[in-house]
Amino acid sequence: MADAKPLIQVKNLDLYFGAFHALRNVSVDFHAGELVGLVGDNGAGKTTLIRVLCGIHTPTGGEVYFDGERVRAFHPKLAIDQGIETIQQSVGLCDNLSIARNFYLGREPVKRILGIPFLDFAKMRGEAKKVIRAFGLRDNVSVDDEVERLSGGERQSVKIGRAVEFKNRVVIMDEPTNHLSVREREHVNELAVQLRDQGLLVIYITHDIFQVHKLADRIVIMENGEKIEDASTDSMTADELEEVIRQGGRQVEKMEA
Amino acid sequence: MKHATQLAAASLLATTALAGVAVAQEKQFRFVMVSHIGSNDANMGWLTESLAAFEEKYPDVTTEYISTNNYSVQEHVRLLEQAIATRPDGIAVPIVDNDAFEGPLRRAIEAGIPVVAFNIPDSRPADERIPYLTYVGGDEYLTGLHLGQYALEQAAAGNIPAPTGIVCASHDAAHQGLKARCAGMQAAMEGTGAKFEELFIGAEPAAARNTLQSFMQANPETNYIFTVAGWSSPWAWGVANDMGLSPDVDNEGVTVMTVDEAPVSIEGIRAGHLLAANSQGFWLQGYAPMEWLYWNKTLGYEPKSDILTGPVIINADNADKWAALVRSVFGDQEYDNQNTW
Amino acid sequence: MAAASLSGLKPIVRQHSEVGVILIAVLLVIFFVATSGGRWNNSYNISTILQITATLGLMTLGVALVIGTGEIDISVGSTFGIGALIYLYFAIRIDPVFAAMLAVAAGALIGAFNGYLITRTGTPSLIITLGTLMIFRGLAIALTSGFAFSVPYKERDGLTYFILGGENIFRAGSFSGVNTGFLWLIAGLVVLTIALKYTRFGNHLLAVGGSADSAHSRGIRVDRVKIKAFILCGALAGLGGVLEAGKLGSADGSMGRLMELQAIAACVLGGCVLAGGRISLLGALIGVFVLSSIQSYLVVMAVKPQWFMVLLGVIVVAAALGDRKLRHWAVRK
Amino acid sequence: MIGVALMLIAFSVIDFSGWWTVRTISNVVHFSSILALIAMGQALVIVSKEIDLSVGSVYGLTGIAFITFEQSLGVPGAMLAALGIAATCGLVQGIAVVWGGLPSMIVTLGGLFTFRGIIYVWTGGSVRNFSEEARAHWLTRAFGGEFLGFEVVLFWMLLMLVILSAMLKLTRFGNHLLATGGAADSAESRGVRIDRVKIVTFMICSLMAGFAGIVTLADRPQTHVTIGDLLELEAIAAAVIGGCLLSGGRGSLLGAVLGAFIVTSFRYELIALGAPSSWFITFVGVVLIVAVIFNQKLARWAGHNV
Repeated sequence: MADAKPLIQVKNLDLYFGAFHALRNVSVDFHAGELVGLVGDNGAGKTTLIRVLCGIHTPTGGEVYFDGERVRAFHPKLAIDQGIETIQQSVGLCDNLSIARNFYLGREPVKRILGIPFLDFAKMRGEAKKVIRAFGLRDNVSVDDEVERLSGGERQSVKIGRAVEFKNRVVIMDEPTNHLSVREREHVNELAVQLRDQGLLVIYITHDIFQVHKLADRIVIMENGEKIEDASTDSMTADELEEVIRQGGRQVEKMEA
Repeated sequence: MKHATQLAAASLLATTALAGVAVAQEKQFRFVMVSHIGSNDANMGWLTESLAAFEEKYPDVTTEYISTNNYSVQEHVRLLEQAIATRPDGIAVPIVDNDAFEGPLRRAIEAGIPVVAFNIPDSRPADERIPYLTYVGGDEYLTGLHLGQYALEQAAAGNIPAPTGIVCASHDAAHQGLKARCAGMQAAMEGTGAKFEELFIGAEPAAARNTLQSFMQANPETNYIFTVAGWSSPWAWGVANDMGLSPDVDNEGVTVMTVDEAPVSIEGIRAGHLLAANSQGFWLQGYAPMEWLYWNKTLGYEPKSDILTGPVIINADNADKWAALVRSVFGDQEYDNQNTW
Repeated sequence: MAAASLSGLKPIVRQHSEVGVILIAVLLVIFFVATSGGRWNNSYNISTILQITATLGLMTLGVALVIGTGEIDISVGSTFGIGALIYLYFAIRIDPVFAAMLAVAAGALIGAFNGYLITRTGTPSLIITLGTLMIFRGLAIALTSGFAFSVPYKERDGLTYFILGGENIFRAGSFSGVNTGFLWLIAGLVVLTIALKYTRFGNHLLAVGGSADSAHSRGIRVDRVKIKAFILCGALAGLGGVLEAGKLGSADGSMGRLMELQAIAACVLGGCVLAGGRISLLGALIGVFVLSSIQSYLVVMAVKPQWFMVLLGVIVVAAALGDRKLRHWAVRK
Repeated sequence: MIGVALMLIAFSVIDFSGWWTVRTISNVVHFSSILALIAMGQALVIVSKEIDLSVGSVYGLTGIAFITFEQSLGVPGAMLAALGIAATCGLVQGIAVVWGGLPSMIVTLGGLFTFRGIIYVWTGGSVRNFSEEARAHWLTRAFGGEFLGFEVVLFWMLLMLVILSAMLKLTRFGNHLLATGGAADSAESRGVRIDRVKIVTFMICSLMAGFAGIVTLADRPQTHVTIGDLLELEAIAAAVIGGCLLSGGRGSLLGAVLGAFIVTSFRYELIALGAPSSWFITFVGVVLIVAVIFNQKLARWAGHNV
C-alpha cells in the first residue's frame, strides 16, 4: 500500500546542541500512506528528529528530502506550507489566546475590508467550534475562551482537531495520548489509522511499544540519538522489539564506555 | 489588598497634608517661582530662604517654589505650564531657552499674569524678546568672563602662575547656563595661548573625581580648574592635592576657581584653597522678583531696564564680609553644615 | 447581596485588564477634583496633561507592543531625544515634514537595530536596549554641545508646524483646547488596537509573547514579529520626540531622559504583563494619564520639589500593587 | 576575563599617556573598587533572576545617612545606623517583589525615585559636613585610609569578594540562590524558600551598595545630594560585562569586579584619548552590548544552554 518512492527521506542526519550530540548519523525513509511508530526512551532523540522534520531545528549535517526535493531551509512555516502538521507535547498552543485564534494560528483566514486584510472571525469561530465540538470539547467552554482554561485532554483535542482539519500530507504525532483518558486515547488512535487510510503519512511517536505495535505498519527505534532498529510490524512482535530496546540501550552504553 | 489600600491612603494623606498649607490661609496674592534650581542644587536654599523672608514682610502674599530635580528644558516647560494653569498672580521664571519658553509665557502674559525673568534673561534684543516686566539676575557668560579676567590679573601680579591649560568642569552637560559660564571663561583666556577644555564630570562625587583625575593625568599642562558649581570645588581641590599638584592659592601648581556665594565657596577662599568665586546675588534673585511682582500688582510699576544682581567677585579680600552676610541669612548652624571642606 | 454583585464583576475584570487602571484613574480624578479647589481641574491644566499624555503615550504604545512580544525596550527615552533633535535640526534647514519623516525613520532604524541584535544573538532585550539607551543618550549630549537645536517661536506658525505638535485645537469658550499631538495619539491608539485585535500581525504578536515556542511551531517567524514590534516602538518614540520638539521648538541633550521608565511604569499600571502576551493599549494610555495627572497634581498643589520624587516613587509602586491585587481577586474563584 | 586581557593589551597598544603608571593604575583601581562593591551585590540579584535599579540611590542614601548621623551618634553608631537603613531599603523592596508579586524592575524603579527623594527631603538639597574628629576617627581611617600604598577600599573589596564568593559557592544559601535563579519552580519543589532567598539577596545587594557609600565617604567626606546618580547603570553594566546572564542562575562575582574595572578603565582611556566625556555613556553602551554578546557566545561555545 505504501508508495515505492519515499515521501520523506532522511540521510545521515547529524545535529549538535552546543557540545551535545543529539542526532548521530540518522537515515530513515517515510512513505505516504504509512503509519510509522517512532519509539525510544526519553532522550533517545525521537522528538529531536521530528523537530527537524517540522522545521524547528536546522540539522548540523546530513540531508532531508521531501517528495524527492532536497530541503535546504528549515522553518516551521515552510514545513506547514508543504503540508507537514505536527502535534507536539509541550508546544503548539499559546495560553493567552482564544481557542479560535489558536486553531488558526499561523494560517489565519483574512477578509479584506477596504483592501486591508482583517481576520475573518466568523470563519475562525465557526470552523473551530465545529471541529472541536466533534472532538468532545465541553459545551460550557466557548471558542472565545483562552486556552489557559482548558484541561490537558481538551488542549490535546484542539491540537489534533487542528492537524486533521487542514488537509495535509504528513501528520506527526508526538506522544499524542499523554494526559488523556482511556476513551480519548482510543479515539486518537482510531484517528491516526483513519488518516493513514486516507493516504497520509502518519508518524506516531511514543515510548509505549505495545500500544503503537497494534497500529503501526513499521516501527523505528531510536537510542542515544541513533536509529537502532527499523522493522515492519509483520516481521517482529512487540516483545521482540522491546527486547531490542533493552539490548540496544545496553549496547550503546557499552560503546560509550 | 489591605496593605495596598493602606499604603495608598497614607501617601494620599501625605499629599493633602502638604498641600493643605498652601490652601488653608486666605491671602490676597499668590506668586509662583518656577525654577531649574532644584533639590539637586544647594542654591535652592537661597531662593526658598528669600521667598520666606518676603512672605514675612508681606503677609498678604503667598509664594510658591516649583522646580525640576534635574536640568531639562522639557521638564521645566511642563512645570511652567502647570504653574500657569493654577492662575497665579505673578510668575518668576528663568528663561532657560528663548524658543521653548516663549509660547507659554506669551500666553500667560496675554492672560494678564505678570512675569519677571530671573537668573537667566531672554538674550535677544529688547524688541524681540518675551515681553516680561523685567529681568532680575546675573549673567552666566559674564560670571565666567570676569572670573577669568580676575585670574589673569592675579597672574600678572605674580600671585598665581600664568595659565598653561584650563579645564572647565561641568556637572551637567545639558545645562545651558553652565555652558555659558564655560564660554565666558574661555573668552577671558583667549589670547593667553593656554589650552581650554570643557569637561563633563557628572554630578556623582566618586565618578566625578575619577573623571577629573583621569583628565589631569592625561593633560598635565592643565593648571587652572574652574568648577561651575560651588559644591564640586572641594572635589577638584582634592584631586589636585592627591596628585601632588599644590592646589592651594600660591605661585605654583594648580589654581582652583568656582562660583556662587555658597558657604563651601566662601570657606574655600578663606582657607586659601580657592582663588575666587563669583556671586550672582542669589538672595536678591529670589527676593527682588517678588518685590517687583508685588509693586506691579499694587502700584502698577513697570521697570524700564534689567536689574543686575551680579556678578560680583568673591576673593580673599572680601570673603570674611561675605561669610558674615551669608551667616546672617542661613544661620550659623546651617552655614557650618554646608561647609563641606 | 453586595458580595454576589461584586463577584459578578469578576469576569469583566478578568477579560479586560484595563479595568484596574480605569478604576485607579477615576478614583484619583475624583480625589484631585475634590481637594485641589479648581487648581487641578481647569481647562489649561487638563490640556497640559493631555499634551504630556500625547507624547509619552505614543512612546508607551510602542513599549506596550514590545512588551506584548515578551521583550522590553528601555532605549525609547533616548530614541525620543534623538527624534526631537533630528526633527529640529532639519525642520529649520530643509522642511518640517521631511524632518519629521527623517526623525521617525531614525527611530525606526534604532528599533530595527535593537530588534536585529536581540533576535540575532538571543541576548536579553533589557541589556541590549540598556546599551542603546546609553549610546544614544551620549550621542544626544554630544550633538547638543556643538549645535543649537531650536526653531524660533515666530517661525512656528505654519500649517505643518501646527500639525506636528501645534497648539490648541478645539479651543472653545473657556476650554483652551488640546495639542494636535493628542490627535496623533488617538490615531495611533485606534490603528494599533485594530492591528492588534483584528489582523494577522496582532495575532502573531500576541502568540509570540504568549509562547514563542508554540508560535514558532505553528510557522510564525518569531524573529520577524519581534523586529517589527521594535521598529514600531522606535518609530513611535521618534514621532513622540517630533511632536514634543514641535511643541517646545527647542531641545537639549536631556530630552526624553527617564521617559522610558515612565513608559514602562504606565504599561504595568495599564495591565500589561511584563512576561508578554497580554497587553492593553488603552490601559497603558490610561496608565500614562494617571502618571501625568499625579505629577501635575503635585505641581499645582505646590508640593515641595523635594517631596516630588518620594511621592512619585511610592505612588507608582502602590498603584502597581493595587492593580495586581485587583486582578488577583478577579482570577480567584 | 579574556575580555579584560584583550582590553589591557589594546590599551597598551593605543596608549598615549602612560597607562602603566602607578598613579593611573591606583586611580582606576580606586574607583573600580567602589563600583565593584556595588556590582557584586547587583550580580547576586541578577543571579536570582531579578534586577535592582535602586542601587545608586541606596548608595547615596546610606552615604549621606552616615555623614548626617555622625553628629548625633558618633562614627560607629552612624555606620551601623546607615547600614541599617541600607538593609531596610533592600528588605522593603524584596518584600514588595516577592510577596507583592510585582516585577523587580517596577519596584526598584520606585525605589530609585523614593530613596533619591528621601535624600532631597532629608537634606533640603545640601549635605552637612564631616567634623575633623570624625575624619580622624580610627573607624573612618579603617574604611577610608590607605594601606600598603593603596586606598583601603581595594582591600575591603577583595575581602567582600572572597566572602561573597565563598557564600555563593560553598554554603547552602549560595546553592539555594543559584537554584532559585536557575529554576525557581524546581528549587521550590525541593523545599527551597525562594521568597526568603530573594528577600535576603535584595538585602545583601542594598547592603553592598550602602557599604560602598560609606567606604567612599569615609575616604572623601565631601559630597553632594547627587551622590550615586546613574551608578545603577554602571553597576548593571559591570555585572553583565563580567558574565552575569540575565536568564538567572549563572554569574561570577570575580567577573563583576573585572567588569567594574573595564568600565572604569574605559572612562580613563576615553578621556586620555581626548574624547568629550559625554561619549563615555555611549561607549559604556557599546561595551555593554559587545560584552554581553561575546559572553553569550563564549558560554554557548563552552556548551552551556543559554
